Amino acid sequence: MHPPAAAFRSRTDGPVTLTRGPLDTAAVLAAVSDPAAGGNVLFVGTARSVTADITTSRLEYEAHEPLAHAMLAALLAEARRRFSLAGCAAAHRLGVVEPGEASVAVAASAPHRPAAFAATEWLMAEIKREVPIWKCEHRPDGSHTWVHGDPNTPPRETHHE
Amino acid sequence: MHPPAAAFRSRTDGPVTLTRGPLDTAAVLAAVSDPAAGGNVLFVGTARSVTADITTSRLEYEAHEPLAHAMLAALLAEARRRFSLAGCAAAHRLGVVEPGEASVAVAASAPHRPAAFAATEWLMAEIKREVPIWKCEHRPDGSHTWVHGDPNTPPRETHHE
Amino acid sequence: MPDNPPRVRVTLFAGMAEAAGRRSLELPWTGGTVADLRHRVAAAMPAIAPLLAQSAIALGDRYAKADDSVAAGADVAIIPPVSGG
Amino acid sequence: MPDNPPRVRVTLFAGMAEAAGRRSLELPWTGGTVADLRHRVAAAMPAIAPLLAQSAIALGDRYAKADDSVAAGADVAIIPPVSGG
Repeated sequence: MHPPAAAFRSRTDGPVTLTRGPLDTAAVLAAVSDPAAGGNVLFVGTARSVTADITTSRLEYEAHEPLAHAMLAALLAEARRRFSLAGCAAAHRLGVVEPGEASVAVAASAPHRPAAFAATEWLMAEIKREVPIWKCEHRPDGSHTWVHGDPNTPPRETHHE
Repeated sequence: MHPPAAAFRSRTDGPVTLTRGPLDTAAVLAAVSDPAAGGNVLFVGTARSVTADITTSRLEYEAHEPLAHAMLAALLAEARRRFSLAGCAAAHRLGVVEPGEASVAVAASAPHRPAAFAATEWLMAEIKREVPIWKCEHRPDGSHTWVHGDPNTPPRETHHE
Repeated sequence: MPDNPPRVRVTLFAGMAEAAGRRSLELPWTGGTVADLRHRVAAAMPAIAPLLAQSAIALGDRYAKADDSVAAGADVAIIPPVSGG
Repeated sequence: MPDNPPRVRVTLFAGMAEAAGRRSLELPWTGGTVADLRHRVAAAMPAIAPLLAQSAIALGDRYAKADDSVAAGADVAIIPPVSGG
């Protein structure tokens, strides 16, 4: 099942972007620029064409958009406090993502580089664990699989319920 | 003492760039793009205008260029092996760097994000410890100080001699 | 509202929407907790019950707790394990 | 080469060049080790001796070890503690 065909749609609100178009990774990095920041880290997740010997012809992402947006904003606010950041930003692409294209971009800036690295890693781990976005792997034979849970990510804490 | 006034000069050799012009950080990230890489990390170090209550009006960098180039290439080769990277690249600006401008950019890509983060952090630490580049802090009153040794970086190992 | 009996609207996503063959459903609902709603949805759509057990429930733009109230007329989303990034 | 006695050319950088008031110097040199060269440079330019003690020595585009040979006519660089990044 595919999400309904959608015209280009993008929502940017402060440092959070959800978009069906190509990610502007340079804009995500530029969004964290700050006179007090000496260290700026950008992570870009790209669609691989081969994962564990399985060929993927393209990826597709679907989200609960209002909740994903709220969760991303809350995670950025928490990262800013927890790591004393100068700035942070996140963008996730929805819809079809071809091999080599970016699906996610996260940036953080801080006076010194260790906090910027730690915050970006923490944000990526939390995004993969908490934010209601799902990936579908499409294979060359036309089959596809929606992925529920990441073998590299510990399960979501049960504090929601 | 200032280095001799130099016309724009840039040397790019594979993944290493030393340049007197603005750093093209997007090019450093693009240089590590690879179909097998799902995780891409870019670090950008920018000149801060205030460091520990001291106002810096601009930075200036000087290098032993042939040795800096060789050391950067060797560190990238070691990072590629040590972290099983898909790609890595580094660029450092020389000459005057105004506040907010980038002085260094390092990128690494790997199948999964932890290796890309670890390699980028390792490369930055090694660059600050090993590569013959020096920073001069210019202050608004016209005074300046060449920095020899980084209080946040452990001293260079003595294996050179 | 005799023509409009109280209901709850439930939105499904990704593999759960695929297993259900639909992206949303409406169920009769006069109010209850999130835990009550889980039982009602599982009974109505046994095909999604296994994934439902691993899923969170969202009310509007926040995650809900098991004893949160779900009013008649509410919009609820079921959030199966996520895989963004 | 009676008009050209054997020498070594030493290049200085950053705060060391500033302390010396010059970016390079030439010293009479018929050959020796890196350690020998350090003593010669320190004697010739006492102003840089403290920073020299914390510095590495480079021969061409590689770092040298204390017992490496420095031939007459060599180009040598003194590498004080670095601060790039």
